[in-house]
Amino acid sequence: MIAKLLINHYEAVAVILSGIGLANLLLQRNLIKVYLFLAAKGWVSERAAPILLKDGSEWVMDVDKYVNPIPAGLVLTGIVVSVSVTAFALALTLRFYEKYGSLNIDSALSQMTKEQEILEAEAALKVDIGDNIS
Amino acid sequence: MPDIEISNAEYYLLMFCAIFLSVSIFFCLFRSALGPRFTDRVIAANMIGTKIIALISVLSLVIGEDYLVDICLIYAVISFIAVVVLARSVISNKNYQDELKEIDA
Amino acid sequence: MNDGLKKFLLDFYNWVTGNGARTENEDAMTELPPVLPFTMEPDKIQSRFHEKTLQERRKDWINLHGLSVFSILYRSFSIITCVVIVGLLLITVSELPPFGDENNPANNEVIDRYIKLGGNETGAQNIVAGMILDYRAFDTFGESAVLFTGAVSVLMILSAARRKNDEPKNKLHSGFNDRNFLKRAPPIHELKDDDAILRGVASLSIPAIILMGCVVIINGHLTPGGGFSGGAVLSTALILCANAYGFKKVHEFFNERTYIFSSSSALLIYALSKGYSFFTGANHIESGIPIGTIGNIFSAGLILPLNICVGIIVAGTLYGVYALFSEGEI
Amino acid sequence: MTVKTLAYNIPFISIFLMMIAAIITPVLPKRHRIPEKLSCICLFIVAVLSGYLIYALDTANGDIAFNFPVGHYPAPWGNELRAGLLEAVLAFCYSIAMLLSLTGNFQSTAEDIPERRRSFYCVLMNLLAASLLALTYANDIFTSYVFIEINTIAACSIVAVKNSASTIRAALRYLIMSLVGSGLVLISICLLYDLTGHLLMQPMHTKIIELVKNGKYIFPLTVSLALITAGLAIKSALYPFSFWLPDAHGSSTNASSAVLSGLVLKGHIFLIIKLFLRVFGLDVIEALRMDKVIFILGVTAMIMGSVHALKQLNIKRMIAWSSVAQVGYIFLGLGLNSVEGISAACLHIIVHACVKPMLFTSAGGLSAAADHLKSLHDLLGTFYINKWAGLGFVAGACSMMGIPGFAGFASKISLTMASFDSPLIIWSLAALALSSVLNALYYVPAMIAILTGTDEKIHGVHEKIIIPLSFKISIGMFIALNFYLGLRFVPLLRLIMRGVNIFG
Repeated sequence: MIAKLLINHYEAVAVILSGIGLANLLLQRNLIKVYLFLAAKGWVSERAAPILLKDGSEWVMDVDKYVNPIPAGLVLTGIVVSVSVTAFALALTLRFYEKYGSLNIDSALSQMTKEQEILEAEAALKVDIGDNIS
Repeated sequence: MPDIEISNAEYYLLMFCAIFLSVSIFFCLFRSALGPRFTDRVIAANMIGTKIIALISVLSLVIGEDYLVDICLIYAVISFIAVVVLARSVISNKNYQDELKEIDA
Repeated sequence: MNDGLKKFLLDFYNWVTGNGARTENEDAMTELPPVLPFTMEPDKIQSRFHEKTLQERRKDWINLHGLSVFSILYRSFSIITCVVIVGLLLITVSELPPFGDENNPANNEVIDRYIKLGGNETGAQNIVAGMILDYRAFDTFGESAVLFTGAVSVLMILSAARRKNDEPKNKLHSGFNDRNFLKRAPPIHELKDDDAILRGVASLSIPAIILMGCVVIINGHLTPGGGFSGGAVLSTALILCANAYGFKKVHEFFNERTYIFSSSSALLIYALSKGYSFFTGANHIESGIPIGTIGNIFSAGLILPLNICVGIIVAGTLYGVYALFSEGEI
Repeated sequence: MTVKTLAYNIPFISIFLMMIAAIITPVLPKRHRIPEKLSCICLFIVAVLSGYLIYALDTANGDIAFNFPVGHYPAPWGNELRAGLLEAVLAFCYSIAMLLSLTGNFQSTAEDIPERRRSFYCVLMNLLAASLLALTYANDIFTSYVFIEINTIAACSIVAVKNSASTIRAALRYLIMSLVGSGLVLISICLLYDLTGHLLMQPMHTKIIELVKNGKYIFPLTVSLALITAGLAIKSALYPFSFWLPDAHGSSTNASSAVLSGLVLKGHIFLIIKLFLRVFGLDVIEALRMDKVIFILGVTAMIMGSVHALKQLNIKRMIAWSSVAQVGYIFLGLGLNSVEGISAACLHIIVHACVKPMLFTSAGGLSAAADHLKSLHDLLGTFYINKWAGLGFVAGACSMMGIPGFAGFASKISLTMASFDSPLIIWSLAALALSSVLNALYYVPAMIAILTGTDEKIHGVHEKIIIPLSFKISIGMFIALNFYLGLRFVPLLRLIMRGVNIFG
């Protein structure tokens, strides 16, 4: 198996890198770091298809002279997709930071529970006052 | 592009250069990650960019493809702008902190 | 209920529960605030002195330890998941067809045609450009749409956010959500120092960068490159301009209106021309778009105008995202 | 060509129409709610066209489905769309449901979203519709991936559009989860391409059959099937991966909740169906034992979704958790791995796409009647304030419980009928029964809550709220659709079954 892995070492490296990306996505509590690794992952997992593009300038239309162009197109699409996803995610993070004052989901979580308590208390207060007045 | 014939000795020289550049990129990476001051990081990042440009040029000689030189040009532009933007944002942040201190004082 | 009353009630509630603003001589205050009948029912007060029920203990325990236990569980679970996935994928990769082999399933009749007939059928010297903008143009159209979606989302989330009157007014809880923790640095264009070196470099290099971007876009069907890469280069010119001369300078010729207008119309031209080509192709009608000779600038049918459109969209979008992040507006 | 020219072009035209609507919306004037009207008109045109497509395919000789090459090049080289009865029915249902949920929430959208954002919101809605249609018709696995990404970004941003802290958080969680999902899908697409050398579905299918027959690359095939199913399952909120859903659907604005819960989940589920039937084929799925996994997950989702919904007090979160349970029904039908099972699953997709937007719309109407409070305790007696919303909620709840005559009954009975031929009959019947009881356990109290009111609420001693005409029309149409599906589902099921038979 190791020998086979060595033959496919491009894919193996790509897979390991994407695994690291995935682990970071799940583990990192800091959102910015999450996105950095995510961008890397999107790009790397595309590499799982072998590419080495050679666009010769001669008009030779022979299969042997060129390498598969489809993965190149897929990589291009993947890069564009990951650019726009990353931009969107960063925008959301910026708003998240403005709302919660932190990039850490955990502390935001406790913040959230406090906020919910306040909301519930306020709602209860409103109901109580309403009952009392009527 | 007229194919540039490279001899064996030149090939080994170029490969040595490539390996040397890759190793030194790693050192720069460490510096940019560890760097105690902000300037260390920025200079390290800039150096990584420069070395990558050199690496790509070496690669274009080894493979014999001239379009890689275009990539060098674009890479140079992007690394320059990256450094400018980093420096700008830090300066503006520093000015802001100074203003805050003035207000406090 | 109007805002004033809401604020009053909230302050009142905070005062009652002790979370409100403290008075200066708090220690001197001996008298307890009166317990209001409707905020704390008598039986509830009594229940405080009872032994804690099981449910209450559980709740307390969760309040104390819940987060850390959750995070430990979550961490171990995600590490296990990732290791399992990576292991599976490694085994998979070892069984994949060997890298770089000519007899791989991927080297089949599809690639054959792309490479053998691609030049004559699309007129593009660059096979990749021919493939993504002619054979599989629908994917690329979708890809531009992804970029457009991303740009619209970022614009929607960031640009409108700083305006105070945008917040919905009739929502009960909107007051709570407006906590603005972020102390933003001032926008870059307000910098006082005026950087002579940077301006000199910028005035020299911006025309060169723009030229380079245009070359990459226009030669997209001949050499590696094309709309996406050329657009990225053009956007760096804009970003450099904004950094050297300030955003106000860029604002004079490129603001949100021009951005929306240019990218919408470029995408519209793209969609309509490609739609025409799709439509005629599917219905077996002659489209009448000349292919030209391979290797000329004016060749490859629609690929050149499509590359220009894509370049405009990408340049605008990348600059727009940068400006939104650093300025809050384009 | 056996179909008429217009019908032949409909799949392409409908995707393109929504795209162009999305592209020109930002430059349109924002006043008089022109962007929203444009979306509604385009959706209506798409609905009419899809209806015509159903008619054309239904009356054509024999069971036909056709391929539409997008561009000048035939199958393995260019992109392709493929349309059959099933796709046409789904496209019709999507466009109708989206149209009704947009018109029904016309007012609440205006209240929740400032005018400046509304035009962008319409762009995203149009893109969402286009991507759903493209996911329905696409015959190319990479095109599907591109449109999945459009779908993800648009869906996350219509959650975040309300710009409150909770929606931002929900959108972030949603985004992270769906990015994991699309990462898995992408890896799996790369693997599949490496193994088969094709991106189009039919050539891929022949290649996969060949590989399985020769016993080559079985393990990579299994892994890629598992990964792509897992990725799409995360995006379609199958139970263990569904914890992002209640936040995202419960806190966003009503129109977003309705569209997300009713349609966006279904787009990904339909892609799984397409993958199973068209790319891998039922035999391969059975040989790789994927159907059992799907069945077990479906049953778990049916029960756990309801159990979670039982705990909720917030009405929108309750409905959102109920979506998780309903997704479980669809996966149960898929796990039966037969034509009947998949037809029943498709019927349930349609039923749920018609009922869930109605529930969200009317829940929004009810909570607007209770001063925008959403807890069940606050909704006491709101039926008498906004009778249209109340009626809609009652009809939707009855449908979800599977009371005969309502839409939910149709899909439940067809799932039951489908499971008779399956070896898993006992399990599936038990799960259906248990889940129905659980559904009733939380929908009945909610109905009781909105129907029991204090005297002043019943006798109208409260401030009158004006129910806009669009809301009435939308709820009325939804209720009519509901009854139509519940009473006359047999021809529809037959149509779907014909569609599934020619789907592969």
